[in-house]
Amino acid sequence: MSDWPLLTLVTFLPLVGAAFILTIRGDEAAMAVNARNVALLTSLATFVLSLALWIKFDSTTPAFQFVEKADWLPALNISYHMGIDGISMLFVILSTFLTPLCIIQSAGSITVRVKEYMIAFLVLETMMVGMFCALDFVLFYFFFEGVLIPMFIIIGVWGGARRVYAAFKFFLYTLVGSVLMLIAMLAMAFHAGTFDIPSLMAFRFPFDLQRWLWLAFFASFAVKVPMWPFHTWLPDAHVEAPTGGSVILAGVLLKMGAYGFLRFSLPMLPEASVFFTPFVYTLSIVAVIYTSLVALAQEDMKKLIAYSSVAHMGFVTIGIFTLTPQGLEGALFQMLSHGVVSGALFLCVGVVYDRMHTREIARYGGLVNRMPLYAFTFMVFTLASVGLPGTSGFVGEFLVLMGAFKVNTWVSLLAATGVVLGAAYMLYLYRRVVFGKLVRDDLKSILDMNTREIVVFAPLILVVIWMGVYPHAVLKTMHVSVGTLIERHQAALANPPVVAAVKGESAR
Amino acid sequence: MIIQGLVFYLFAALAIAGGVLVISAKNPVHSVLWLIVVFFNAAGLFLLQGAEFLAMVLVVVYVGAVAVLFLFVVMMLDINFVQLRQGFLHYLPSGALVGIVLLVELAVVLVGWAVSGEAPKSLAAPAPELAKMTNTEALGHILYTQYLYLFQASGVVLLIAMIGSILLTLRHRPGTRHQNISRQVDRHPKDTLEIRKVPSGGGI
Amino acid sequence: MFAIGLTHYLVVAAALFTLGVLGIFLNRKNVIVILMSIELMLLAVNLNLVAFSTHLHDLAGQVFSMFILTVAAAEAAIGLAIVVVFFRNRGTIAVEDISQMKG
Amino acid sequence: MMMVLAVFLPLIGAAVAGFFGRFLGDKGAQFVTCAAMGLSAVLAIPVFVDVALQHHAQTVTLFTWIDSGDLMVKWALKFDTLTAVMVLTVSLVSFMVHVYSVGYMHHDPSIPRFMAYLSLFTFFMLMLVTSDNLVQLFFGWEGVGVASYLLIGFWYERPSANAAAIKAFLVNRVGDFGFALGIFGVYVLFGTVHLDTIFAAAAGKANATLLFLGWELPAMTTLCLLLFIGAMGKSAQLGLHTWLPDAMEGPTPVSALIHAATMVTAGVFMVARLSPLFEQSETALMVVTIVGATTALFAATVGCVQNDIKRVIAYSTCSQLGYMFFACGVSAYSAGIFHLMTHAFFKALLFLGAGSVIHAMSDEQDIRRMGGIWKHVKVTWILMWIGNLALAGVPFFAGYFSKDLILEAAYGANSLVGQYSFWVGSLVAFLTAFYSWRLLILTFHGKPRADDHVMAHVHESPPVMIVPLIVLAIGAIFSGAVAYEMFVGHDREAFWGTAILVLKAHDSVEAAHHVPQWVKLLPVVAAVAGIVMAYIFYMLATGLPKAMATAFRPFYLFFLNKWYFDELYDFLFVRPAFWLGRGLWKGGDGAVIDGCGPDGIAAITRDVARRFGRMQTGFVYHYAFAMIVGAAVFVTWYMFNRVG
Amino acid sequence: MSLAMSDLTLALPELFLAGAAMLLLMLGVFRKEDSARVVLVLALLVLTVTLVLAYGVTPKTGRATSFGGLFLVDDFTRFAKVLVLVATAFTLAISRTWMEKEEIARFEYPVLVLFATLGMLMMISANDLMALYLGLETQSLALYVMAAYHRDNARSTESGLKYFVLGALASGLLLYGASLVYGFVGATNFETIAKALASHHAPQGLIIGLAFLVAGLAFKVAAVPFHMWTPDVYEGAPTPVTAFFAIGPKIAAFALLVRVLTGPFGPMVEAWQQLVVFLAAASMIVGAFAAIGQTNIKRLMAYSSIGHAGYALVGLAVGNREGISGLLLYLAIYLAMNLGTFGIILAMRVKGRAVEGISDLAGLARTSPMMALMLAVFMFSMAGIPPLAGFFGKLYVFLAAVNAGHIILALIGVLSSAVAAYYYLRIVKVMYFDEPAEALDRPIGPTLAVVLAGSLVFIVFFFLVPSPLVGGAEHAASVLFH
Repeated sequence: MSDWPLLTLVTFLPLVGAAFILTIRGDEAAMAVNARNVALLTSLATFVLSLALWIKFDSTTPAFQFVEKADWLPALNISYHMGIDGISMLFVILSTFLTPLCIIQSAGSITVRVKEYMIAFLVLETMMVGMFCALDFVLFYFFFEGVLIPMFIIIGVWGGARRVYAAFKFFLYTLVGSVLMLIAMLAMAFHAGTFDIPSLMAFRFPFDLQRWLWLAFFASFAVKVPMWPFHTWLPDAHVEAPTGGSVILAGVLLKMGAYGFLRFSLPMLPEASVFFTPFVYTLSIVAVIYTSLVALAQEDMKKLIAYSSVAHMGFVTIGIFTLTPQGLEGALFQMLSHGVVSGALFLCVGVVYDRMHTREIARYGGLVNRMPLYAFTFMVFTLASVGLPGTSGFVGEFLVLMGAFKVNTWVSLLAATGVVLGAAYMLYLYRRVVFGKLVRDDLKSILDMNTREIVVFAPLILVVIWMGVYPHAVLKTMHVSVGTLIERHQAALANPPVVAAVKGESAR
Repeated sequence: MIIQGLVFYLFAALAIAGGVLVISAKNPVHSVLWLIVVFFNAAGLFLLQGAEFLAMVLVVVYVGAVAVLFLFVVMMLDINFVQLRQGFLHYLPSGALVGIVLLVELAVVLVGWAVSGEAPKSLAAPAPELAKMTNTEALGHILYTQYLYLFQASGVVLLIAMIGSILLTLRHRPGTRHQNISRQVDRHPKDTLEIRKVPSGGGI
Repeated sequence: MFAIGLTHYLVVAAALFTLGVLGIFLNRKNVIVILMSIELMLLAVNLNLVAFSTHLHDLAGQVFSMFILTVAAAEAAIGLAIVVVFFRNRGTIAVEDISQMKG
Repeated sequence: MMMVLAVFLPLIGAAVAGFFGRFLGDKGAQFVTCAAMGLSAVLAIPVFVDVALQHHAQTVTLFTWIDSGDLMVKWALKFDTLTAVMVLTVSLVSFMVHVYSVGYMHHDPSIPRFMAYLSLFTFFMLMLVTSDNLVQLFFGWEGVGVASYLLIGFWYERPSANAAAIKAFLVNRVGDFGFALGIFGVYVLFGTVHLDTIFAAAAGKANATLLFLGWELPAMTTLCLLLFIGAMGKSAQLGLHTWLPDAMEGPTPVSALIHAATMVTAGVFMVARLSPLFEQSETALMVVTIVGATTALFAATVGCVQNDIKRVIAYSTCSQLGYMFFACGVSAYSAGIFHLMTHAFFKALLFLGAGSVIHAMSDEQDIRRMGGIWKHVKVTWILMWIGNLALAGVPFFAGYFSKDLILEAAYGANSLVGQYSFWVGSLVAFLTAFYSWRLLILTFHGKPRADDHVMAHVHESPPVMIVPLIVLAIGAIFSGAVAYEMFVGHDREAFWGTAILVLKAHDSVEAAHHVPQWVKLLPVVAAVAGIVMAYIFYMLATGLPKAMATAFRPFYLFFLNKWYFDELYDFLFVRPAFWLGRGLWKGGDGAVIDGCGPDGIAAITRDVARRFGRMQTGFVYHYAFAMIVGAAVFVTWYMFNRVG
Repeated sequence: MSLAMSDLTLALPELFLAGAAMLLLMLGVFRKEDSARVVLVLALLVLTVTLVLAYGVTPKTGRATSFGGLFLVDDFTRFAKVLVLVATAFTLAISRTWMEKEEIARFEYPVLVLFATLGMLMMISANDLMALYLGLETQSLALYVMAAYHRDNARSTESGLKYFVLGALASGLLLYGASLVYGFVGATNFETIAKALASHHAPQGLIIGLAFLVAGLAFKVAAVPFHMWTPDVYEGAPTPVTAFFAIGPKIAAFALLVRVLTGPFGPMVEAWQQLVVFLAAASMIVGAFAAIGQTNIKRLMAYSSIGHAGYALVGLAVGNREGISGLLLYLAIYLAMNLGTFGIILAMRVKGRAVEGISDLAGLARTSPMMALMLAVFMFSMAGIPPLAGFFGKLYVFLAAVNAGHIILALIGVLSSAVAAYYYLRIVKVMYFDEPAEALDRPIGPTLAVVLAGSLVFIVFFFLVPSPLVGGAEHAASVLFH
């Protein structure tokens, strides 16, 4: 097993499953069942395989592990270069973890064109995993953009009433951002003579170039995160996407932007990152407070959670740019936690949506009377979202704020108000949906969670608690990588780049 | 020299005047006729420069064939000429502006003519002395040797033009009668002829 | 003034060329006039080529010019054929009527 | 092991009752949780003996929780005297409440859930008091907040209960906000959140400064004040107190356990726990004193005019917490903790007694519709008397010892704020006695004001409710006298050991033993005066209260409306938040960001597309014109830009 | 100057093609029944043989001329010819069914295609302004006729007329430019021109001549502002003809443009670069925006091809080896994408009637999922979304642009590609999100299916083994800069 190209397997196994599903023929119902089963098996196998990554992961070295390298476009120094370190490893797991859950969940909500749905999901999984593993810039971009296609289809085909608007907004918004990144990427390759990410990390760009490159990266990542004021695609996309789509969108896709900051902006453009830090802080704090307030006023469950995602990701961006171990690790942890928690919250919405076909908060109330299990589940994730100590939501937020406090107390103070507001909108939501008298007639016959839903939620609850009580297991995989990142960053700041950077030895 | 100059100006003036009238005549038939005038004068200009063969070709091919073809089509299509002039003046200012700009620029550039580099020394087909060979002969010499490829290619162009014109315009009218020689020849008397004995006085 | 040089010919050619160009877009009514304008442009090119040819003592220009004449004739034939089929379909050859497709 | 069990048994009980409640049934869940809690309480006794009496302070480290950079937080149970006192009090009171709940909640449809919540709460509370670092303290802190939220909103069908629950959680969050910032500050200053390490380094940092919000501030003061904001939130001090009265929406055992005996005292515990920090900042201590004293006065004034039996007691709690705080503020931490403990007993007793009354009165809570029921509920009546006697500080009841000592310490602190709090405290003692007897008289004495139907139903509570009350009553009577020497008397230094640090200069407890005699007498006199006045108002001249209310109408309304805090907050925070949220959503996101961003650009794009479409007119001459112009532009360009 | 055998060998593909075309013409004329089908199949055969010949003709020295320097063969021409022949063969192959169903299948069509192809090959191999012109006209005249091929259809004849008028105008501009170049350099041969320019300062008249020349050629590649014929002609011409127009001639014209600008005018790179930058930027922008409002899919494809021309021109604007190889790669990928897309458009029939509206695709994902999937892939590829081939085309040209410092051009490019993505997505949206309209006719026929599958495989799996094509393009480009 040790010599297997494990990353390639994990990345492309879903694609194999998708290809297999493509060949399934038969009548509509049988096809749906078969497609679902194949997709589930594939994604579970992928998850198991990805766990092997964690087990075999060596958390004592900052180097990339499970590295695979092969020529791809040798003339341009573009190679198929895969590898993971402490920063990316857990995102791979997160992606492979959420996908099977979404597939299980879909059995209740996706009834038309199941085959296509499964294919789209598996392709999506490949793209997500690949993106976190890519160590070549072009390869990264390849996966980063590739995500758009299945997601566009998922939102557009299985989405809600305004799905077309949402799908287009999502696609074009992110596309505009990422094409700017493409240019920056090409410019970097021009200067450094390589697309190889580890090599680029070691390369020093002149400061004024760094600033432009940083802004171009920012355009892409800020949209993806999303940071205020580039966030408006998110509520639309979330609201219109089918449950599984929302889960992946919130769970993994949003992380791509933050991951990009971590993987590219910080190590490759250290001076520019410092230069723009106040800017990022400002936007993030606005995001935290602004979107929290907006969330408070929402009337649609998914929209509320979508806005909360923006706020939570605001913490992530703050954490990343604190450049302290606490901030960075907190941001990473918050990303993972948010991936699980917001994903789970969307699943919670999905549970009632499947039954009532509305997400309007006012249409609910008093669900706890008929659905105690659901109420419990929802409560767990609400509390995790609120950042209750002992759940995963706390650790990230706490570390981020701590890191921020080290650097700038204003940032910490203002961001901390988001914690208060976060409690307000989440509990307000919970109260309106779950608590109260059950007055609506159509709710009186609503059923509690079935076995399938319990199967979906049980692992999520366990993970949320486990990450809250024993975050060390997660944090320890990051320490070395984050520590090295910070060290290198400080070293880079200490030695400003030569103004006329010598052009790298490119093969051109 | 002066005569040559005067002739040039005559030809040039007529050519340009003709050109103006081609595009501004109310009646397309007149346009075609003015076009013929232009061609004649251009042929004159060719002659002035010693390109006698081209001058001939211009008159024979253009005036003799192309212009007539135009005339033929104009007549055939039988267009109502009455309202054809509207709109010309309406667009004249902007058109004239562009035209004048273009003309002035070209003139400015052309007046400053100078051959680049050593080009004259490396001519592909230096013109022989007129004394040795006439223009037509000289052209003939190189046309079928040095420019054989192009000569053949122009043949293909003409072939395409033929195919195209036929393809587009040839119509088999179902009502028309054609002579079918092979059928005529193949016809056997017994297919069409029946010999009957006619009893006299009885009729058929 | 009377010493006729290359530039004289070139300017005449330029004038004819410009007239041809103008003819193409000033004419709103008859496509055939446009075809004639094109002939004017090609004629101007030929004038240019012949003038250069004479001036450079190089026959290539005249050869070029001849091919242009050939092709122009072929072009005229095709053009007129197309005009004819268009007329058959639409009963008009007014330039303004050639505008079914737009946007 | 014993210590770990003592802390984690309630969690196990909660988990079993919560997850398997539907299999265990009501009785099963009650049994499991009570058993676990009882065992925990039993274990707490040897722990107390071992740690507090035999001075075997120790820390049990479980496993790493959060580590990042040089931050290291472990799950650990720290046991010293302070902890042991808290563990004992908490587990004991909690056990009593558990038992009481069996009776009180017997007709509720979701008993397992209730029991699970109670146990869960106790677990969090125990984690809070045993934490050896600030983050775990925060864990317990927020955990009890959540448990409190769940319990206040236990009757989820009542909108008011839900609102109160959210309010409690949010107001606490505001406090926690400060607390969290305080923790960050401590970490930045000391590089650790481990309590012992911090305490060891605290003295050295007395003059350190901290860059906070752009200002260079004295570190200790800043941190202590930030942390104190947390304490204010949890302990319902003035400004952040608004949630406590509303929290009475929860079932009465909850009020007794959480909102009287344990959780609300967490703030006091925290200040005492962090005494080595607070001791380093005169300013912080001063603020603590003033806030505590003012709260005591505020709550007492409001308590005098409330009509809901539980709300009166709630304000009383608030007021008593004020006592504890200003005790801490004058460095009499041990006195504060002492009062905390005695208060836990008598206040739990009062709440549970009130519950018993409510139970008897068919869920009536308004004291204006009670009266004259003492004959029917004699045991409850007696127990309530005991509770009130203790609360009012009538000699030889538990409250007397602790409260008197606090006032003496305040006087003995010999500072301006000390004097302030002494006089305010004495006034409050008067008010306390007044509203206590107002409550007592209106509830039990006089003529029955309830309708016949209710009166016919009035009955004594079952033994399962009475027995815990009796246990608590014993505590309310004797705990003061028994613990006096240990807590604040001559044995106190040996008893507390290193758990509480008091600088020699601040030793007000010592000073309290040397105050003039009138100082010692004043509180008792005030209490008796209060009782007498209440007797006059509500037994003799029953028209007087109404006349007073009319005469001092502005004051009356001011007190009745709780100094208009709720209205103020509603106006300042709640409504603007919703208004802003809606505005930012529709205006900010909808109009501005989408309007100028995606939607705007899309509209512009479509417009440009339309223009391009219009340019494609379909006319050949336009196309030709474009080409010619293009060519002309090229030519012109090269005419004026010579290149090559 | 005698004709050597080697001259003929180098031009073997062209000679064979010309001869075969004439033979097929004869065959068509003399064979009465089903001549159309027979000629078409034979024409495919001819194209295949020509392809083999074109691929096989490799001058030993890497570059050789014949016919007195008029005709040039090197690796660049080989690459371009292969592309053109592949494009022609496939577009011809997929046109049969359509033509037959519309009852306009005639033997002249394949013959015209062959002649047009001949013209393209001549363009590609041109090494002289005259050869350029004749090649161009050979191609153009055939194309004019093809556009008006459906002669009973008003739209078809209108498109033919427009194409003709504007094409003639473009020829006029080109010729005028050529005459100026001849006059100012004194030669028409590319190598001679290059030599003359390399050693001497270019006179202004030459630059003006170049401007006219570029204008004429820009018309052929449909670059803005010489693009305006494209939408109308694409819409009006019979669909197979549109498919043909969109691919082969465009590639040939690009090859010619590249040859002219890098060959004879290579020394004047600074001069023409400005023009090409303008053309590229304008094309990308117009191509992106103007397509947005379209409802006819052929018209949309016209604007799309304008946009793609812009991207390819970016490669040319860079003007170095890297840029040109990007351009060639782009063209190859463009070929596959357009072939596939037009394959689908050709298959768009409802109850036997050809339809062209984008709305006719509504719900295609449900009525014929495979077709929808293919078209979706083609659309995403055109939008330049990885992992599809279209992304690599863009990557290469933009990489070249950035490396050469044309950041602004690259920015315009990526932003306009984002705008363009909108209308590509719209098609996906119509197919996948909308309620099904009337189902398209099935089956689509084996030829079409094979061609579509081929394009799909190419586009989807290009990323797996990009090297052969990329290497080929780089090699082809490298011979231009030796």
